[in-house]
Order: sequence, then C-alpha cells, then structure tokens
Amino acid sequence: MKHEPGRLPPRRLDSAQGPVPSAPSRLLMDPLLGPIVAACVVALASALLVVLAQGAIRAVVALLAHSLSIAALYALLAAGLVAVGQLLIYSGAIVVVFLFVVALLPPGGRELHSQPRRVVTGIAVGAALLAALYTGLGPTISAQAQLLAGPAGSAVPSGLGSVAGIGHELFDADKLLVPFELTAPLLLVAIIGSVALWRRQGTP
Amino acid sequence: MTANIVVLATSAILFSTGATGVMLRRNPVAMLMCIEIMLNAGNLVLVLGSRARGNDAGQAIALIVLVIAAAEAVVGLGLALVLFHRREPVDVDEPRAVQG
Amino acid sequence: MSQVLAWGFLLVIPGLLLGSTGAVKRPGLASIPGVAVLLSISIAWLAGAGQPATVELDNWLPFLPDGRFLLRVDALSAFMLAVLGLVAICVYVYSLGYMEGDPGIRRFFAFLDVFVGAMALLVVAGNLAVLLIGWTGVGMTSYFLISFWREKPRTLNAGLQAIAANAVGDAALILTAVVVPSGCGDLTTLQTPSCTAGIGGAALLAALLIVAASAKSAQGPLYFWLPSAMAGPTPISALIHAATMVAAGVYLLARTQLVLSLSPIALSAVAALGVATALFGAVMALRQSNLKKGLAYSTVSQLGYMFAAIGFSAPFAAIFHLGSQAMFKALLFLSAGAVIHALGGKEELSDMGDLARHMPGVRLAFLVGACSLFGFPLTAGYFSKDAIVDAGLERFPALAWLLVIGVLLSGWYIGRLFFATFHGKASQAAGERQLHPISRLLTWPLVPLAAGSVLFGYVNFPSGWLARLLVPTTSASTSQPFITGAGVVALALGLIGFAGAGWWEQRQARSVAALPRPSWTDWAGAASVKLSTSVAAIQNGRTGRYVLATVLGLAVILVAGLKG
Amino acid sequence: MAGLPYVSIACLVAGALLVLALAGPLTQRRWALAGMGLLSAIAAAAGARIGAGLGGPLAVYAICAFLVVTLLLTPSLELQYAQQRPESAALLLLAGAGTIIMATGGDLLQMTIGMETLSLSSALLVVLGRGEAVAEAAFKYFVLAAVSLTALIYGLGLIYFSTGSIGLPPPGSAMSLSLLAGIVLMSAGFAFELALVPLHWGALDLYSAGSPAAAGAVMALSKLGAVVALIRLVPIAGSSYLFVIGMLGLLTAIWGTLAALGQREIRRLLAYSAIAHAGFLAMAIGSGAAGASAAVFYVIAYGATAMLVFAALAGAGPDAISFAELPAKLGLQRSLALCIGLMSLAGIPPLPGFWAKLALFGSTWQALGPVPTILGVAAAVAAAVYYLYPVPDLWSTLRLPGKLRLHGNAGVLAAGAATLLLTIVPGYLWALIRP
Repeated sequence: MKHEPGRLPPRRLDSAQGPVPSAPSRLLMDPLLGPIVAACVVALASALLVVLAQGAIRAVVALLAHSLSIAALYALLAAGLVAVGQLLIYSGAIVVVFLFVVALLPPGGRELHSQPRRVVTGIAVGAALLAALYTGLGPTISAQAQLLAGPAGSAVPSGLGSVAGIGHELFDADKLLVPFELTAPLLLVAIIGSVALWRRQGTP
Repeated sequence: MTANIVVLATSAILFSTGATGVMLRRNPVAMLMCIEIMLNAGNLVLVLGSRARGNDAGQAIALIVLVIAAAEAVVGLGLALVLFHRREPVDVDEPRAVQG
Repeated sequence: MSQVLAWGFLLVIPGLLLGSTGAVKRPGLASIPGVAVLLSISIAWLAGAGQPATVELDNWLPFLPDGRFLLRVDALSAFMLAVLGLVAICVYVYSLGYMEGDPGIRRFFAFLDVFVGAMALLVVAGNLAVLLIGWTGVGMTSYFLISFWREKPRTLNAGLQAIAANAVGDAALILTAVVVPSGCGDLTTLQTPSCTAGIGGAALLAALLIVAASAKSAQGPLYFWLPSAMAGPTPISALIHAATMVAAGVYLLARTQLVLSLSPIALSAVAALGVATALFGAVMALRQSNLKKGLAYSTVSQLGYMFAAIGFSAPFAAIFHLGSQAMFKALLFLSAGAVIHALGGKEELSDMGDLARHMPGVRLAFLVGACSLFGFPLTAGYFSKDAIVDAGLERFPALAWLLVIGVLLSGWYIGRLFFATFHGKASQAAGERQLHPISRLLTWPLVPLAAGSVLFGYVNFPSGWLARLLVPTTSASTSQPFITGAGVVALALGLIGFAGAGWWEQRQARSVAALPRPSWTDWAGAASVKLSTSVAAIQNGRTGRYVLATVLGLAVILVAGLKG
Repeated sequence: MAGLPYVSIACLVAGALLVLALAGPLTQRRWALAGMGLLSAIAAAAGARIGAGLGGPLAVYAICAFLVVTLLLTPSLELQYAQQRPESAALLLLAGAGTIIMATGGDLLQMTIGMETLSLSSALLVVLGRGEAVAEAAFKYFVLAAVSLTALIYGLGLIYFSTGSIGLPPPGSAMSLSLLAGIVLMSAGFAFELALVPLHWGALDLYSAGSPAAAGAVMALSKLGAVVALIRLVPIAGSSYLFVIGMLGLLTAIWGTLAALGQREIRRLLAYSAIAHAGFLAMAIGSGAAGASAAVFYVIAYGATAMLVFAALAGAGPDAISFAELPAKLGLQRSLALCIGLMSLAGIPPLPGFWAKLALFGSTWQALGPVPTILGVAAAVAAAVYYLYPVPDLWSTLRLPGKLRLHGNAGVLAAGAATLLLTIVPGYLWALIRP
C-alpha cells in the first residue's frame, strides 16, 4: 500500500465512555454531531459546486474542497487512517492529476453550456435516483436511531480505526489480504493503460 | 447517534449529485470528477459501517477502494486525453461514429 | 435392416463429401447411389422384410425432459422414406440436366444432400429432440435453396419469408420439447396421462403441434411463404416445396394424432383450417399468372385436404394422399420445369401457350399429373381424395362437402394451367421464340413419377395393403370402397372443372394475368425493419443520453428490486 | 476466503509481466508473442483445480479457452500502432485474470476488483485498436463502467453497513431493506458487464467499434464473468428479485432482437445480438437454481460460437463491413467459419447455440411462467431472420477458389474445434456443470 502508516491517526473523542444512557438522551448527546453535520454540509456544497461550476478549473478546486471535507468526515467517524489516505491519495494525487489535465487542455477545459432540457432531465433523473435510494435507506435511517442507540450497537470500541487494527484486517489471509493483493493486477492494468495511451497519443 | 443518519443521508445525496453531474456535464474531465464524487459516497458508507459495526474491516475496505479509484482516475484521464487529442473543447456528445 | 434404415440419413454423407470437395468431376452424380440405397432399403422394409425397431442413445441432451437420441423405424417412417427416396432420385437426375452449367452447381447439390439427410432424420425421429434437428434442418436448407440465385431480385426476400414462417413452427416445436413433463418427448407416448399433465395439458400440446405443422405445411395464415418459395430452382420446388418438406407438418400430425384426439377442439380446428386452406389455395391458384405460383397454391390447397383428413381423425387418408400428392405434384413441377427450361427461364403464363406441338412428352406428363390431381378415375389422386372425403362424411359432413366442391376448383385451376401452357395461342412475342432443346435427363425422371401418379392408389386398392401396414401407427380402417356417392360427385365436378377450363381458355385469347397482390408479408417486413431502425436509433451515440439512461435504469432496477 | 484459483490468476499475471518485460523482442515476432501468452493461459487452465471453489474450475477452463482463441488472433489484431502488440496481449491476459476474479472471488470486494480489472482492460484493449471510432467507444464504455463501479461500491458499502461483513450473505438470510438495496445495486453493476438493458449502451458501442478479436474477447469474457457473478448474487435477494431479473432479461432479449433485425452491417448486428443473448442469459439467471446451470451452459456455448464468429472476422479491417462485401473480404475459409458461427448463434441444430436455447427455456417455463417463455422463444427464433440474412451471400463464396490453409487461421480452427466438440457431446459439458 502506498501510504505508510507512519504516525497514529488523531484519536477520536470517544462518546461511549461511561454508562450507556437511554436512547433519546443519547440522540441529543452525540458530541460530534455538530462537526459531522458541518463537514457533511461542506461536502455536499462542494459536490454541488463540482456539478454546477462553469469551467473545469473551478470544478477541480471544488473537488479538492470536497475531498478535504470528506477526509475530515472520515476523521470524525473514527477513521483516522482512511482520512490520511484520502488526503494523500485523493487530495494529494488524484485531484492534482485532474488539475494537471485541466491545465494541459487547450482552452482550459472550457465547457459548452448545457441546454435547459438536458439540465431539467438530468436533475429529474438524479432526483429519481435519490428517491430510489431513499426507498432502500429510508427505513434504515429511521430505524437506525433505535438500533444504534441500544447498548449493543452504541459502543464504539476504543481501538476502532487504529493502524494496528486496520493492519490486521488488511494483512490477515482470512480477511482482506486477498483483495488487497488483487489490487496488484488492477494497478498493473492502470500502469499499462496509461503508458500505452501515452504511446498511442505520441504516434501520428 | 443521529450522526449516522446524517452521514447516511449525505452519502445518498452525494451519490445522486454525482450521478446528476455525470449526466449534466459535457466535458469528459468534468464527468470523471463527478464519478469521483460517487465513489466517495460509497466510501463514506463503508467508513460509516465500520463505525456502526465497531469493526475495522470497513476502513480497510475503504483504503482498498481508494486504490481502485486511483486506478480508475488514471485510466479515465488517459482516455479523456485521447478524446481531446482531436477536438477542442470536447463535447462528449459530439463524437458519434458509433451509433444506430 | 431396420437399424440401417434408422441410420439412413447418414447415407447422404459420402455423396456430400465427394461432391462438395470436388472429388467427383460431375457434382450430384456421387449423391445418387446413397439415395438409391435409402430407397431400396425402405421399399424392402415395406415389402415385408423389416420389423419395427428403435435406436437409443441415453443422456444425449440431459437438459431436456427427454434427452435421448431416439430413432424409430416403423411402417410410417419407412413409407415416408420411400416417398422421399423416390422423389429425391428423380429430382437428382433431373437436376443433373437442369442445373448443368450453373456456376453454383456444387453448392446446389451439397444443399440437396443436406436436405435429404435432414428430411430422412425428421421421419425416423423417435422423440421431439431428434425431430427438432430434422425439422429445423429442412427449414434452413429450404431457405438456402430458395435464396440460391442471389443475383435474381427478391430471392433473398422470399427466403426470409420462408425463414420467418418456419421460425413460428420451430418456436412451437421448441416449446413442445421443453414444456412436456420430465421423461416425455417420445412421439408415440405423448398422449399418455403422465405426459399431458403439465401446464395446459393435452390442449396446449395439441395447439403447439398444430402451429408447428401449419407453419411447415403452409396452412392458414402461414401460407404466405410457399408461393414466394418458388423463387428457388424448379427441382427444389418439386422436392422440397411440393413433395416432402411441406408434407412434414402432415406427417407430424399423423404421428401425434392421439394427442390431438384428446382435444376435440383441436381436431375441429385442424379440420376447419384444412378445409379453409384447401378452398383458399384453390381460389388463389386460379388467379395466378405464373405457372410455378399456380402450382404452389395448388400445393397449399392439397395440403389443406391432408390437414382436413387429420381433423377428420383419418390420419391414414392424410398419409395416403400425401403419397399420391408427392407423385403428381413432383411430376407437375418437373414438367413445368422442363417447359421453363425450354423457354430459357420464363415462368409467366403469358410467355407460354401452344407448346403441345413442341414438347408432346412433357405435355403428356403434365396431363397425367393434372388428372391425378383432380381425381380422374383410377388414378392415385382419385383413391386418396375419396378416402379423405369418406372420412369427412362420417365426422363433419358439411366440411366434407366443401372439400367436394373444392374438387371443382382443383379441376378448373389445373386445367387452366394446362391449357394455357400447352394449348391456346402463343403470345405475339412468343412467335419468334427459341426453344432450348431439352436434355433426356429432364424427361426420363418424369416416367417413374407419371407411373406413380397413376398406379400409386393400387398399393391400397383393392387389397388395403398400405392401410394394413400403417395400422399400428395410424389406426386406419382397412376397407377401401371402390365407389361412393360423394366420390362420384367429386369426380363429376373435377371433370367439369377441367373441361370448363379448357373451354374457357379456347374462348379467351389469352389467360387473364392476375396482378401480383401486395402481400401483408411485405408490409410486415417493411414494418419490422422500420421498427428495428427506430429501436436502433435510440442508441444515438450520445454519451449524455447513455449516462442518463443508465442512471435511470439503476433507479428503476433499484425500485423494482426493493418493491418487487 | 477460499474459492479463488490463485494459481491460475498468478499464471496469467506472470504471463502479462513476462510479455511486457520481453516487449522489445516480441514486437516483431508475432507468433512468439502469441505462444508466450498461450503458455500462460494453458498453465492457468492447468492450475485451475488448485483453490477453485464456487464457479469451479469450469469457469476458469472456459475463460482460458476464450483467451487461447483470442491469443491465437493477436497476430492479426488491428492496432493503431503496431508496436503495442505486447501491451495488448498483456491486457488480454489481465482481462482474463480479472474475469476469473470476478467469477470466483471469495467475497464481494474481490468480485468488485475483478470486474474493475476486466472493464478497465476491456476499454484499453479496444482503444489501442485502429480507426476513428475506438476512442469514442472506449470512453463511453469507460464512463458507464465507472458509473456501474460506483453502484458496485455503494452497494458494497450498504451490504457492509447492514451485515458487518463483505462475504456473500448466505441465501435465505434475513433481509433488511438496506441489505437488499446493496445486493440490488451490486447486481446492477454486474448486469452492466452482462450488457442488460437499460445498462447496455456502453457495451454495445464497444462491441461494434473494437477490432473483431478484441471485441470478441471482451464480449465472451465479460458475459461469462457477469453470469457467474450474478448467479451467485441474485438468488440471495429472493425470488421476487429473481423475477425482476428475468423480466429485464426478456426486455433485453426483445430489445436486442428488434434492433438487430434491421442491421445490415455485420459488427453492429453482432453487437445487438450480443445484447439479445445477454437477455436470454438473464432470463435463465432469473429462473433460479435450474436456470443457473442453463445460464452457464448457454454462456459457454455462446462464447465458443462468438469466438468462432469473431475469429472469422479478425483481420477484416476496422471499418464497417456490409453483408455484400463479406465474402470478398473474408475469403473462402473464413466465410465458411462465419456461416457456421452465425448458424450456431441463430440456433440451428445441431450446433451448440441450439442446445443452449433448448437448455434455457425449460427452466424459464417453470420459473417465469408461460408468457415470458413464449415471448423469449419468439425472440430466439426471430434471431434466425437476421443471423441468416448474410448467409446465402457467404455460401456463394463456395465458388471462390481457395485451399485449406492452417497458417493464419489457427484462431478459427481452435474456436471451430470447441464448437464442434459442443455440437457432438453437449451432454458432457452439462455433466461438468451439474455433476
């Protein structure tokens, strides 16, 4: 894996310390709720900006903001290592590559305006997708409060998201070692692909 | 744990927003950016699941998904550049050698 | 011997290999011995040397309810093989002359070999799985041979019509093969209670079999392809589209008669379908300006008689008429082919007339075939048609009398074709026409067929030999009355029709050339192409549209999966 | 996570690496390149028994067989830039590895990675080809594959969120709605690879724009991988979702058949017919346990004859080919091979395509009911009209002079041998699927 886990991820403020309160009170007592909501709002707003921005440069900048806010969200969700990975791979590599490509493009990647009809149908279909997702998730969302507020689901283990824990998952042959190794052929395809496409480009 | 609900809803909205973006955008590179948003939505659910289940596997999976997304972005940008090689600016709807 | 007959379909392979690889200089010559062997074995079998037998290989297609490779030789299949062999040999010899010099002659004989093999397989098939191979195989070769002269306009179109109609029948037969309960599929045991226990029961099986048979035999609304099939070479019209393949539907229904008899509605439907098609075909034959198309509609009409016989619960009569029709219709087509050959490929009646002087032998052959067709006394058609009418009078008298009236039309249309071709005045353009000399290869095959057209009836009259032979498979009554009331009426009507046609042709300067009707098949073909183009146009190549449709599809699948 | 044939995957990846490492010398020696690829494909098939679990060695054998035929075609692969032959061979081997992972992966993440490997290498394999259309087709395919990848990953997330695991949930396990949504999303992702309407757009254009050898390989591999993956995934969601898939299959079959009826260009025709076949496959998948064997049987029979057709077309050039030009472009032997392949796809007995259809409709009759089956059979027999349309023209090449030539026709011969085998002993393959 590319990101060497050099330092510990920021420890999350554990909300599960002490006796488990009853469900309604816990709902109100999630201490990270505020930051999480804030990160979600930023993520959503920046995603919207990616979709709507005229010109590719602005979209890339919005994508960078989006990526950062997602990383913050990961950190808030007790996933420090993933947050670091997100920073390194997404913000650090992918978004930058996007920026390069956009900068390389002749007229700065200017985009043609979409016709109103296209915009309307696009938004309608997007809304339809959201509605379809809601059919699947709606009951879960409403049930989640009950489910996770109970004693069993509520306790977030204190070691969650530690480098050691994730390392065990990734390098245990019975867990995720196989998929981890299987990314090798995938990356090989990507490498061959980028080189081959470059060579194809380079020839008349 | 209202946070879970908020994050789950956010991921669904992100997924739909990304999809809408892929539909609306006419620049290949911008399309790819919207796809990245959709991938992030999936990853968010994985991380959220990890927290809800108290289980590290979700985060490990999310890391692997980051690798997949990187491979995807590299190839996608390469293909977009091939499209840009001839036309500028590129409207993805314009090349229509294959149809009917 | 029965085993050899069961594997008889393989006898075409040596000829096929020798002919198509060019090992034999003259294509087609190598194929004749195999067919001759097939013919002689089947005749020997019928003459008393053979016993019913089966060949069985288990577990051949394990995914089917009955996946055995099952061949069955009995009197019915041996009889069909004999008819096939006799007509095929005549057609092979005839084609040696007819196709001489054609650049595609090797291909022609290769297709012919494949057809004979597939047809031989079809009639010895013991269960639906094997039947399907022969069934689809003959349909496909028929398509290739109809479209044989690709440079001629509309040959491909005609072939596609055949494919489309055959596809309907294939679909019905495929369904039959897959929907029967496990272990079923043997053609002789389809009517057993365990096999009719599936969804729909016997009525469904009967309906599927009827659809399959009417597609192959050009009955009812599925008649359209047979007249178009005349775009193929004439020997093919004689063998495939008159004598053998189109009769396969009748054969199938005769074979599975017991399934049909479980459903009275099915029987009445087949009878009504047959009578309606018999009359319709006869009327259409009267209106044709093209010699071959006239004969093709006559085939449609005669097959209608056979279907009616099946509906009258008289499968023996159907098979009997199948045999005589094979003789006289092959004879008529081959004679017509000789005329067309002499005229250098002209098929329109307006190009003919006054040919009696030039080709008396061919005229005589055509006359013999025509007489047999409308049931001139003591010819083959006389006996077999009577057998159908007799059976009908017992079951559905009204329908039987309609068939008797149909004989008037038969006499009229065949008379019209005969007199317009060989008598009457030649058209002015025909005055300086050059007649090609006709090779003996084209005339000799007419002799055995003419003999068959006259004498075939005596295999059953007065001894009832054929009926006795076929009793185990068709439960025929063995008595064959020499003369009946309806028979006399039919005879009289047939003679009146024939003579009336002659009188009419003498009066008219020229036979009325009916205009080719715009057929609903052309319309359907154009409509399907238009529909197809508009569906394909939805794939308009725009990435945006594709993404939109994909995301919408995701949403729809998600909702369907969650709510379903 | 047992179930993955590690040895086969390792052989294919090692083969790809070897081909790349020796790219310089292999560029000129086309047959050495093909031979090297063949070695690794055969080694992969030989190693299939080790570690193979669900989906079994059979899927690996079939995948390796497709690879063998396509590798035999690499010498005539039409590339924009001939130096890229080793890259193409390597991508082909990796696509095979991806298909194996997708079909036999022990958990949902492995299957996802497999599909991504397959779809990336498919797009790349096609874009290296000659002609104007490939870049456009590959990009379309890529974008749609990326959308379906996001569906896969979102579905994976939902499944993990609902069960705490990414293993395939055992059939009959309690279904929360979010788990069901996850399974549905993932199966939709795999259905894209199968080219099921309304997710067929990208695959359609890829099949018709790619050079024949590449398009054939992509078509056969992705169908096989998707079928096995869907067979494992869909039944978990329960019978009502099976029915949905069956109905989508029917829609797809009718759609593909309708669109193909009017095509007068061979590659587009084959692309639409591939859509129709995807529909039949989905009908079988939607028929549950009995249909699953039929689906595997169908996809292998279909793959074999599709390989025959594309092997016959390989080297005919990147441009659209109308029916009338076919005989002249292909010559005697390839025309005959194309005839046989088209007849098999049309379902003419005794060719494998016909056996496959027979195997299919019995199970759909039981599971989906009479009306869908009758419509499906109607679509299946209507296919004869468009498949057989060019055949009389092709037969007329029997006039052309020509001797049987082995050189350059190895791919045709290999695919022909597979087709012949399935023609004569279909029961043997069935016994492998359903011991």
